[in-house]
Amino acid sequence: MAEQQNSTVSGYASPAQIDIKQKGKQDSSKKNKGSLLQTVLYGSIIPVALIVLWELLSRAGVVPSNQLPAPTTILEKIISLGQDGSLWGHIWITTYRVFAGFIIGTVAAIVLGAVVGFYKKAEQLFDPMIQAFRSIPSLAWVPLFILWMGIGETSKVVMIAVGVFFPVYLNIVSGILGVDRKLIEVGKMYGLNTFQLVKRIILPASLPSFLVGMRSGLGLGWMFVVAAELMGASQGLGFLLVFGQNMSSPETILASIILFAIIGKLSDWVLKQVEVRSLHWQDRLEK
Amino acid sequence: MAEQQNSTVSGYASPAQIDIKQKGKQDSSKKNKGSLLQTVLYGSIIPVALIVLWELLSRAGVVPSNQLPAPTTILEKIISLGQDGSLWGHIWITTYRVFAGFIIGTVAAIVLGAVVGFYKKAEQLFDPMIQAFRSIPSLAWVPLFILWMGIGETSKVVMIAVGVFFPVYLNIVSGILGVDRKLIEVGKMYGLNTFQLVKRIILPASLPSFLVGMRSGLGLGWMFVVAAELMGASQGLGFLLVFGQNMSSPETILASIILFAIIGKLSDWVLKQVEVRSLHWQDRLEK
Amino acid sequence: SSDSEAEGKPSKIRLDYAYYSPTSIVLKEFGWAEEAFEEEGIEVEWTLSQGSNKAIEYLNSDSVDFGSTAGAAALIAESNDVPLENVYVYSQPEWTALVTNEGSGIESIEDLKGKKVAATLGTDPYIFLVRALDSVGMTINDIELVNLQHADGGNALVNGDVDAWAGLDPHMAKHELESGTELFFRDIDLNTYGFLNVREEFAENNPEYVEKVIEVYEKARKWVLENPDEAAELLAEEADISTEVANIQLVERTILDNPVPGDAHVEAIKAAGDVLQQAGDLEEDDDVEALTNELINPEYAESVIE
Amino acid sequence: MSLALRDVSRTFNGTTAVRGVNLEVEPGEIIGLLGTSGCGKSTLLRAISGLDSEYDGEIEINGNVSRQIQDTASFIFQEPRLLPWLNVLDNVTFGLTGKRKDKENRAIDYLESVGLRGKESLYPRELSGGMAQRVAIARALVTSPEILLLDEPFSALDAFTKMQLQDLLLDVWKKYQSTIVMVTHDIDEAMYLCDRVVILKGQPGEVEREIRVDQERPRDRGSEYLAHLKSEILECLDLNKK
Amino acid sequence: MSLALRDVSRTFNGTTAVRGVNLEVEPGEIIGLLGTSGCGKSTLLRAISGLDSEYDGEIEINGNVSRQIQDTASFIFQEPRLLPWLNVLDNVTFGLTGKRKDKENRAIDYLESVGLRGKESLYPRELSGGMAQRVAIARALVTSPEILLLDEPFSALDAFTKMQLQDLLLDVWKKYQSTIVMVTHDIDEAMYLCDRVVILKGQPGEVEREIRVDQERPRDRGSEYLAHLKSEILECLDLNKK
Ligand SMILES: Nc1ncnc2c1ncn2[C@@H]1O[C@H](COP(=O)(O)OP(=O)(O)OP(=O)(O)O)[C@@H](O)[C@H]1O
Ligand SMILES: Nc1ncnc2c1ncn2[C@@H]1O[C@H](COP(=O)(O)OP(=O)(O)OP(=O)(O)O)[C@@H](O)[C@H]1O
Ligand SMILES: [Mg+2]
Ligand SMILES: [Mg+2]
Repeated sequence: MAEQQNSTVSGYASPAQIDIKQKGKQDSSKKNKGSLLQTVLYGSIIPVALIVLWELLSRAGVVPSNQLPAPTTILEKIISLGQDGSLWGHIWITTYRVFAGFIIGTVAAIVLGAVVGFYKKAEQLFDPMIQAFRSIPSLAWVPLFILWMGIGETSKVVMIAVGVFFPVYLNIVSGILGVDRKLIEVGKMYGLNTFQLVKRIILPASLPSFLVGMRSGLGLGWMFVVAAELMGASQGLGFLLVFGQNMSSPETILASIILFAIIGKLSDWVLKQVEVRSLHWQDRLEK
Repeated sequence: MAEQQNSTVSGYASPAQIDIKQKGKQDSSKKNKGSLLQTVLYGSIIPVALIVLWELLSRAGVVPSNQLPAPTTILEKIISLGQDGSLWGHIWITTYRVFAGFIIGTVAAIVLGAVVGFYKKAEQLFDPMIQAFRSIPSLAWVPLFILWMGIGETSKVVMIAVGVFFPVYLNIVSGILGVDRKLIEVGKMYGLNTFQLVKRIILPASLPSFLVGMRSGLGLGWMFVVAAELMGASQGLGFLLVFGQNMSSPETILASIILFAIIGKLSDWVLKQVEVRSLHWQDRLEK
Repeated sequence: SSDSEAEGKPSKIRLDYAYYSPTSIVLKEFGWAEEAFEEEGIEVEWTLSQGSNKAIEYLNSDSVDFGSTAGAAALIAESNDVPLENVYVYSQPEWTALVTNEGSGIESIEDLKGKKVAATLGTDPYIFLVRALDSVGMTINDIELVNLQHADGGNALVNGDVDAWAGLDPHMAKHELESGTELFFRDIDLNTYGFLNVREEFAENNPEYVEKVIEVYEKARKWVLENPDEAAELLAEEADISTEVANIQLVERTILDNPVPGDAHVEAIKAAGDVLQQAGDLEEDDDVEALTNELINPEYAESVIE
Repeated sequence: MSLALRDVSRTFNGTTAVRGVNLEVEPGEIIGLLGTSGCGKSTLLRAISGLDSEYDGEIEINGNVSRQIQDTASFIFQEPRLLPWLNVLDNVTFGLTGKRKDKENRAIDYLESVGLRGKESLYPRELSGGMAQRVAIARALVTSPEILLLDEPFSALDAFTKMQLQDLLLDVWKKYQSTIVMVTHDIDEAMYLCDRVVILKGQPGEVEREIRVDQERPRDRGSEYLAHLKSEILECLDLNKK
Repeated sequence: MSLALRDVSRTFNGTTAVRGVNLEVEPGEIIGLLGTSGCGKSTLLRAISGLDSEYDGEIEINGNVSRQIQDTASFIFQEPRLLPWLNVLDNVTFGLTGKRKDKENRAIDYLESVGLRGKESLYPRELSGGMAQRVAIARALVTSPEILLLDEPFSALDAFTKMQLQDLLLDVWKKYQSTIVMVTHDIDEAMYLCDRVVILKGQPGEVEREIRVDQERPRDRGSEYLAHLKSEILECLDLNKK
């Protein structure tokens, strides 16, 4: 009997079957390409509409150009920055700082978050202080960081890491607390030690929360760039922004804002792809 | 037969039974009080140790007092602010702004998050732009907000709302996407319309994620206070911080940092209590 | 807003005050502006400017009618089409100088060659630094500029992160007193004055009220001249700085002699503009002279004061 | 309500789970679905309920072809699917509308019937497997549905409780004349409850046989006739595997 | 491995779920736990496994009293509890250590035995209820445990698959001489598999009776002796309710 059933079953995974599956995959990858284009298109509707409206208002003189220059003016500014070569320097150095800070902040948050999420004692010891630090504004850290770490790259990267740390930490702790007891018990039954339990059950199970934390953290990383680049930078998007403010130059301010938005969006898009890929197992409702 | 079993069952819920239950509750409330004290004690160990160390280092002259004054000096500063009455003004106005901004930001995030989490079209239209805005630093908004809303309370509150919005939004969307399809199907089977579905299934199911978002958002609210109070404030903790920086007064800077930490921690504690209370149903592992 | 009044009488006059403009502090403290406008039923609203760039933001966004800035900042704003006019000079301060640590071996501008110097790009100390370098034939490229906010620059100097600092009061005075830093190069003429600016629209609609504001400013200026110690006391209390610092800042390093915008100011601004243009902070095609002339409008002050 | 499936198939990512199912159900009839694990029984119920609309073929309910959710239908899923943030009572009242007091009274009646009176305030995580299943049963029955879709509703219950609940199901059926489609692995249960038993087989699952149980209710669980039918079904299930 | 429960009770928030259970299990014995829903069967298994350590009384395993997790034990829970982020194959290899290739080969053997060969790369959300349960069974058996705790392992399976898996369980038992404690609601199953059947009753649950099944394995499912025992058990369960 058993054999009979098995043969039915393995017929199910016959080469023909596999072909069908692969075809399915090709289809879906084709579909993905189509939908990527579509996604980009849809996503551009509102921004493009806003920009066109803004341009029109500017040209009609409704929005005074000294306050809010037209998009074309800002674009010119960005192009001129690109032509004198400084644009890439600003973008590169800031991206590098955010990236480095993001890595450091995330790793620190994983370690501390896992410990706090897992051990009651650790939670009681560390969590209250971390929560208190969480509401200190980035600008407040500036003088302290200069005092502790000087004005080199270290202080800038650490500043960004601080920004990244908190949301990642918060989401990890809450993700761990939210892991279904039932799954943890499975791990315990198979004799996993704490480290294995974290790695094989708790992290995957709290992955959705963790990934949101990372995306939130990355956003904060970009925000903390300004504070970071108040510490002795002469390049970078945050520098550009503050410089623009000191120089009362709205084009520069808006150019830096737009660069922040674009690069921030791109970096978030990368994380979102990671999210989509690593959460494919979730039993969620298709929209 | 059935009757027989029912009587066993109802014997189970007899007055005696109820007594036992209530006793159980009293016990646990007593336990709670004990553990609150314990929590506070444990949570104070590290901060107190750090402060003592800092005081000692300051007294020994290792830390330059003109850059990092001793804790006692800062305390004196806070007390003197308290005595001339301005302390309460600073605290009150900032708390009010954060609170108002928090409400506005959270409500906006719930509405937009629910729509985006639920409708694919809405996601495609709005999400990309929101994600792009997410990485614009608070300081960058300052000139634009002054331009659009002047320097009154509106612009300050809205600035804080912007800070609160993003993490709440991100967590809501991801929480909604992570809701188990199985539970949503239950709701659909009982003929719930979309609004009811959101209210009765999706919000409760994504509550853990939502609450982390709120806590993250509140933290960001406190951080955005500085940017908010750069817009023509003459009172508030963020004002105090910037004022201290402009006036080269490290006591004032550190006093404001410590006030941020304390009040931020308190406000977070409130949210954490809400979290504990509203997530008691979670089947999580007791630590 | 205040300009909507058809017959040119504003319902409200919005002034700023700033710790770098002691006159404005005195004016606000004694309530003379309120007094002067009360009988006409005009309200006075005060806004704190935490720096020149803030004052310009407020002016630009129609949040204040009068804003106090450094002269160079006003010029930069003018070049960016911010509709403002300089109508009064609230002080000739020596608020910036080049500072170094005691015993650092830096004694003259030439010694800065290759050294790390902190300054805030685009602000008066930065312009001062560039002009100082220029005066000995050096440029900004001969030093290593570290862009730091004023307060952070001072601390960085004391910590040894930088070798010199283009400082700003009150930070500079405070470090002088507390950390023993030294001002190794000072020149009051390379500072660009303190400008009281008015929004052009306000000036056009309410020229007589511009004059009235100048009148009350004059009253305050005279009071400060007569009572320098009390004024320092007042500033110390308001700005939460020590009396010594306030004294250095206000009594030793501020001249309140020449409130009417004139040739001296035009020259200083032009010189600053040229420097900014060389450093690339003003566009190539900006005509500094024209900008300066557009910016400075002595008529109101002249009619009030003489 | 009448129900008809016409050539219903369902394919997941290129793999067909169930193929060409035809079925006509009279109003008030009780249909049993039997079949090996994974042959598509749950998939069929989901298609009927409207939760899954990506099947091929047609499903007609009361003469209307539709792929919408059927809100006159109630579904007992294969897992209890209780809402973890609601206690037992609130889980049972979940599908009801109306005044709070009324809802609760109805719910308490049904909780009594499934033997869970006194457990109203427990949360799902405090329930045993069988208790959770009974809460799910109460939640589905309390809405007095016109169509009842049951996916192994009594699988986690002991023999005694199971019989009680089978009788409860028949009470509800009698009172509301519901049309019932139930998946079960318990052939005795199918014999005791159903008018017709549909046997699915294979992967993809196809209808192998339909067996009519022609006996008035209440039936005698030990009757000769049922025993005979049972052996027939067993044979059909097993022999086809051989 | 031998196993002994001495006066084990478990109380949740003041409500006693199970009381005063005494049980001695010889190495290699198969014990069946029967009882009404909610009488504490799962609670007992959790106590034995060490997952729950807050019971009163003592549990001795191989002569050691301990409240630790028993890692020589395997537990098939009442729900499948598959890890949703692992596919079928990885779920089965979850408890194994060693080289990847070896683990996979062992896992594939067991997947074959539970009739899921070819489904290795499916994710839990793509499985039917019975398939998920079979994956859980494979995951537990593949570790060749010395103690096996089974909580209604075959409840979601059709009669045919169920019999197959019962035989698989006996194979494993024979090969590794595992000590097995299983909860079941299927009396036939208990008769076919167990050396002793323990009947729990009441709320809080207490041991009502122990019935020894004295027949060599493999047993004949249709034997007179078993039928006789079954009616005895049925009587014990039902009459005690009357
Ligand atoms: N975590 C818990 N908190 C509170 N009560 C619990 C908890 N777990 C179980 N119980 C209670 O203990 C009793 C026994 O539960 P248990 O799960 O052991 O039942 P069972 O015999 O396995 O029943 P079933 O056959 O329905 O699975 C039940 O009344 C249940 O409500
Ligand atoms: N969401 C899905 N994605 C891919 N395959 C699926 C999905 N749902 C079900 N299947 C496949 O469809 C087939 C039938 O599943 P179904 O749940 O209908 O089985 P069933 O007859 O209810 O079995 P059981 O008695 O085990 O519950 C299975 O092979 C299963 O793997
Ligand atoms: Mg099924
Ligand atoms: Mg159980």
